[in-house]
Amino acid sequence: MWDQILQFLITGVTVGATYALVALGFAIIYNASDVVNFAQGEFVMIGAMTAIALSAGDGGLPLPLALIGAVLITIAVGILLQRFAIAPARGASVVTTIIITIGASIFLRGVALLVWGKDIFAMPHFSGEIPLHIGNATLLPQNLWVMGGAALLVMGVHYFFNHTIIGKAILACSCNRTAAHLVGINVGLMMLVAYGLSAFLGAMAGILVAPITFTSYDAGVMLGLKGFSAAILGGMGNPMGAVAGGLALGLIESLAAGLISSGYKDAIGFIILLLVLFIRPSGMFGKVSAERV
Amino acid sequence: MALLEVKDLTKAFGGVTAIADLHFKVPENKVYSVIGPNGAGKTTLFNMLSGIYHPDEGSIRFLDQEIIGKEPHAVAEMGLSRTFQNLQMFFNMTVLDNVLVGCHLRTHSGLFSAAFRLPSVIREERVARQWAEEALAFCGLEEYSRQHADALPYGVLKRIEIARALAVQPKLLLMDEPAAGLNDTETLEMRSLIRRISESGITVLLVEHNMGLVMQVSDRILVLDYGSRLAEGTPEEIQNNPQVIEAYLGGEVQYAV
Amino acid sequence: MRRLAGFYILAAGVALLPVFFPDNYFITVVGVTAGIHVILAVSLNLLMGYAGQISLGHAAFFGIGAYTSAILSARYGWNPWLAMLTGLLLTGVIAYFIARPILRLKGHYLAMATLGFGIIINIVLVQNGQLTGGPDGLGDIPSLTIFGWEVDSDLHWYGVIGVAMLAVIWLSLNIIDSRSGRALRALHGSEVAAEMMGINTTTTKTGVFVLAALIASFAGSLFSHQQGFVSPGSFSFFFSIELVTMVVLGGMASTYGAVFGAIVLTFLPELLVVFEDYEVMIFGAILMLTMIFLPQGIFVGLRNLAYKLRKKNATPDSIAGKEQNRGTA
Amino acid sequence: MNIRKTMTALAVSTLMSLTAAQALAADTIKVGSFLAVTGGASFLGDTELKTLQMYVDEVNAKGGIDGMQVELIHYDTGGDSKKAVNFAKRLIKKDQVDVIVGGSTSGTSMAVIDEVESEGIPFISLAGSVKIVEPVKKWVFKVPHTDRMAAGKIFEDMKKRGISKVALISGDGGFGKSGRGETLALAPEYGIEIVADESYGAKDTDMTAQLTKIRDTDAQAVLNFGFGTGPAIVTKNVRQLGITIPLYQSHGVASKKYIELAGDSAEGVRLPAAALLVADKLADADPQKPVLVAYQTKYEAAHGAVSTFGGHAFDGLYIALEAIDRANSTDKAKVRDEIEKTTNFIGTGGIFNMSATDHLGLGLDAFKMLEIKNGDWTLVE
Amino acid sequence: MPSDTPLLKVDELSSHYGPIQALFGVSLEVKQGELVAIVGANGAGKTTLLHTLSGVQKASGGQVFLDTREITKQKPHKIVAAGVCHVPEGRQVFAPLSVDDNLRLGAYALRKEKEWVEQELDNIYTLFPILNEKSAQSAGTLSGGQQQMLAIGRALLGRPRLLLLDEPSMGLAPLLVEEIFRVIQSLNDQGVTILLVEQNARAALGIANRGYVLETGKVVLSAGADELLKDEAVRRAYLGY
Repeated sequence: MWDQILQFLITGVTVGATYALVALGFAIIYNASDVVNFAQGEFVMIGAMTAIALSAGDGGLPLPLALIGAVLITIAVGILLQRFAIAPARGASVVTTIIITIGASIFLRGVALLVWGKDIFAMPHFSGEIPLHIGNATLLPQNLWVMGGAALLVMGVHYFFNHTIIGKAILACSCNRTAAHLVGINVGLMMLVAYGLSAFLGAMAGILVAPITFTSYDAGVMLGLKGFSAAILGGMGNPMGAVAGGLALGLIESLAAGLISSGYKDAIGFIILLLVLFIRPSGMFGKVSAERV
Repeated sequence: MALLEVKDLTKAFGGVTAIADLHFKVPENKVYSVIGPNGAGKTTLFNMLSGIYHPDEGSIRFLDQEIIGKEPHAVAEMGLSRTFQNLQMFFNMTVLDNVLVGCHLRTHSGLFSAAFRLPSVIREERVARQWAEEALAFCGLEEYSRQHADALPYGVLKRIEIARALAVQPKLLLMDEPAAGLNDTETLEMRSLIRRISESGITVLLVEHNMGLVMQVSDRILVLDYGSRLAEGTPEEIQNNPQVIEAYLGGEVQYAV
Repeated sequence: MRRLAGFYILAAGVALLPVFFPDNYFITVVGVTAGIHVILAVSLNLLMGYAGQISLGHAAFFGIGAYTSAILSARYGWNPWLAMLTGLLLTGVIAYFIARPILRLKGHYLAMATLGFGIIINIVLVQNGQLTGGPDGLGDIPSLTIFGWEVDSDLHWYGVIGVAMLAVIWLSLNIIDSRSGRALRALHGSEVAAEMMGINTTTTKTGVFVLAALIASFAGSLFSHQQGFVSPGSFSFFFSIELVTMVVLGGMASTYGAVFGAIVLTFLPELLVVFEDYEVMIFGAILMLTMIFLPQGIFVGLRNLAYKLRKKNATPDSIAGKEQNRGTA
Repeated sequence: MNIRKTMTALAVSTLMSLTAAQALAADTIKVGSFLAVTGGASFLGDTELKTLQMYVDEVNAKGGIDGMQVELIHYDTGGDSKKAVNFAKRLIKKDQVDVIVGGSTSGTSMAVIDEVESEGIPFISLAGSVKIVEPVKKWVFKVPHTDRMAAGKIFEDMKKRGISKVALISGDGGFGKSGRGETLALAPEYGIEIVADESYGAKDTDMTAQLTKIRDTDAQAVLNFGFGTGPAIVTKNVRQLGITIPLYQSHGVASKKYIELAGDSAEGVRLPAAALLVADKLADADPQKPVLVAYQTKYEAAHGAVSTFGGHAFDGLYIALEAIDRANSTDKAKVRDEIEKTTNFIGTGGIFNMSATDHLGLGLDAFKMLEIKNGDWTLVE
Repeated sequence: MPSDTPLLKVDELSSHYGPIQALFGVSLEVKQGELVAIVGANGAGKTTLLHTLSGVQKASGGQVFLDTREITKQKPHKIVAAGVCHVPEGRQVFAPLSVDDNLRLGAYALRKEKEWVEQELDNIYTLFPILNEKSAQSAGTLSGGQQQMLAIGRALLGRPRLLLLDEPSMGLAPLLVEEIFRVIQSLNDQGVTILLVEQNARAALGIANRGYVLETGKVVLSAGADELLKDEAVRRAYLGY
């Protein structure tokens, strides 16, 4: 029984780490620009797909180079998205921006479909596939890559926002745009940085999990949805809350699949999410905002 | 008789006291003004009177009934209406529709009868429209009735908010800075409008920065400073109260009037 | 009669099209789908466009109606009308109970909660195979019979859906231009001000949520009996998002905008089929570009533009859309 | 499709959209198709469409059927049954096709049955579920092996290996659910006990939770019904968890892609599949061999590794075209009758013998039991 | 001491807030080293004027010159980099960030000049010892007066040639108002050119060289501070006699 639970926890943390990275991407963009970027899942897909495409075949790049290339391309996509789809629509209503980002996600999926077709692709594991044992529970080296990579990235993001002037400048934009302008921060540039950072996290998530989960042109849809759920669960606008939300969602799903019903595990995840929202309308760690009249 | 009676009212936001131990009475059929420097807690007070915020302590009795704990729509139903410092127009509607919303409590047709547009609905619409047009006429807004709210000048919007609040047929009307942002002519119009409202038998509770207006229309004035009562009295008393002058015009009293 | 002028033009169009094209695929087949989409979009627009409560789970109510009709009439041999009525009841009850907690949420949290609700319902449809037929769906759903006349051809269905659609549009136009409709729009414009006018925003929101759900359920039942087959894929969250897109693309807070959006988004994929692999990309691009350049939606955006051209200085950009022809009844 | 063709098609469809029925071209045979070319089941629809296009071109290059050219009209359903119904109507009413070969998924196939039955048009489905032809519907046929046959074939093999306790895990999609249903229904007949019944979502990325539960049962084998990435992840997770009992997959993974994705973990996995996958390993005397090798060669020259799904499209197309040939007409009733009379048709899926009571015409022997060894299919004797 | 060269010259500036015109051709000048006050009642357009000067709000007509360089259409961060630093109405500190971070963000445009920033930071901490004491706390926890000091300090770290101050006394206790005004005065004495917008006309004109009276988006009066203080028009605008 405890072995089982340990296994569920390992699974939950791995899946949750992926969700956490996607959720973190959501939170960063939301914080910086009040936009929920429904194309966040597509960053994950593009990261994984370009990494595979760049490394594939005889003329392909060595894996590390391919990964760097993939990350750079994804960041470029994120920046282009901000520049040409989000920035022109500044001031639009919540629903309008939702539809724009949904349109962007469909568009990116369509492009991926044209470029890579409908095939499912696999990526080699970074360091072999020999399972490691913890008691009766097992995990793959790649699970450690996912967990460790996610942990490093989260810490990196934390450092970026707490200890660098650019990171603080983005935070300043998100808490008071006018004041940010007034202290001389180039707010437009900061938006690009935020989208680039978010795309970077998406690409990293895609690259880390692709060896385990495979990838295809439509792999971003479900991850985007789960990441959004996680960000909401943790409380939109609180990056570390989003990370916690991601881990929580991964664990809930894994434990629900193992202990209750695998068919209803997603439903259970969403029911818990709804219950959390009913009790705390702004998520687990979200700020309760007082409405000004 | 006091229409509204506030006792021991206290409200703090995250440790900062916005209103402290406040008490006052608003007599019926009078214009009662609340003044005070920016940040003195006037809007917070209004929000508590209208049920939007709940105070930490104290009581608010309107028509001898406790307001605290009631939701704003229930407070409105008791006969209290208000306007807002930052316009709260329904910008997605025409002027007439805005004021028609004010007739909500005086009409009764439900979703079902409205969906099928039963004769009773058509009749009620006609009557409500008449009321709304009366309220618009009262505020001198007949010409704007068909226009969309988002296309109108600020001063007009301010008056539409008043017409909308009047359509509720309130016993007490709270006006939150009706003259803010108005030019001289508009302020004059506002003054006469407030007088007309008062003459029509509605008690007015006014928050305003424009002292000229306040002094001219008020029967009594309450001065707030840091959420507490600084002074209360007739306009003359207030104008000559040294504490008020200092609170208002700043520390250097050598220019005192 | 100016109030309903647009409606009469629309009704005439709906009535005349099959006279000229009695057996045209785009009229009697896609037209029927478009009609159902119009009903759904108009109902969602009441909730989203007018009352300002975003819902990414509207397909769930469509599905509850469709499946109740399907299960009761196909599996248990109920009269389709009775099945439809039961579907409405069930939807009403569910909508009523989730409305209060869900509508306390705002913005993206509300979007997430409705989306989650939609997904939960979809999972239930997929997992309860004995009852719902699971992901492969449920077939042999009987058609509707109206006073002994069986609705058994595309043209007949065109008539039935056309009438239902017009009825829903009519109801929506009536509601919007009434005390209740103004209450809806008011709470969108400013919730505090609406409260101060004596509108109980909580019950008003609940009311419109339930109403929108009921109309969606009605559309679901019609869909179910018209198709003769239902499967969970037709009620997925993708479809919910498609519905939101219809409302937004046409123009929020305009019944005609919703009608327009539904029709465009039903026909667009039919026309994009020829682009094959490019279809997905083109669709995404159209969606994005429309919202960037006409953030108020195509219908409302173009109408406002037309206003502007007609009288130079009137009607600057509106915050929400505007419904024209709001004259006296 | 090249640009010019696309532009023409667009122009035509816009122009024709509001005019009444298109003029009938008497000298063409119109084959209609609706396939899940995009979406979750695209790996079915994609290869099916490529096969149909390839062979329609070939038939036309050889002079057509009875001098008539064959025209293929196809639509992408994305796996959505709602779209399938409308496209079926579009094929029948607007395009006025003579026969429909399509329906990649069971859901989309089931959805159009009402329509084809009431309109009276021969429809050959390319989907798996046995419910499509059972009970027999007048106008509906299908060519792929059923999930019931797959379950039967697997149970046969299990019995030979002395396995009686099986842990089932299946995908949440139509294929997995339907396979699960047939497995559960058929197990008692073979004296097999299902000791676990787990499932996973189509886009799930990790099934270790479900498999951990399975590991702690006394199952002697794991059976997975599903398609897409799911089965490959299941295969990898099984190995990761150190589960050593045999793993069976369904015919849903019958493409090289599965081996490629699952890699070494796929070693020893067994699955029932059409002979197409092992065409080169068949005995030369096998009547199917020439057909299979020809299809494989042609397909792989153009598009890469074959899967059995494309083969179903081949079978469906030729059964339809041969029936039209035999009927000497495109009269729908006559074509239907001829399809029903299909005997000894050697296809990629097996040798078809249809009848008034059997609109599939394949027996269990049409399935081969395969095992993956050294990254390739091998026949289990 | 004030010199004769205008550091800031505003010429016929107009601005719209949505459909509402807020400024109607405002013209004014601030000379090098001057402390100029703009007084006027609520809603007169004072804040809009400052926002338009610092580029946050778009001008719909007219021109703004810093020295002789036109800055009317410049992006806000360029204007800040040119030396116009703005202390906004209501402080608008970055509430979740620490006091120290807030100050450092004030030097965002000068972040490369590390030494200067550290030195200026020390100066600010000496000027406002309370900020030093609370440097690690989040700005949102400060009292109103401390936030005002923070906002001024933040603007000073932008190395202002022209400091725009918007209602520094708003919501502050009289003692604090006095202190803030003392600080403003001493900044000006140290040579910082200041444009001060205030509702508290007495305090503002008490320390200013010159003043402008703004009413409904127009300059209605401009004169030396002492004259304005005695002018009936000013008093009427505020007290309504």
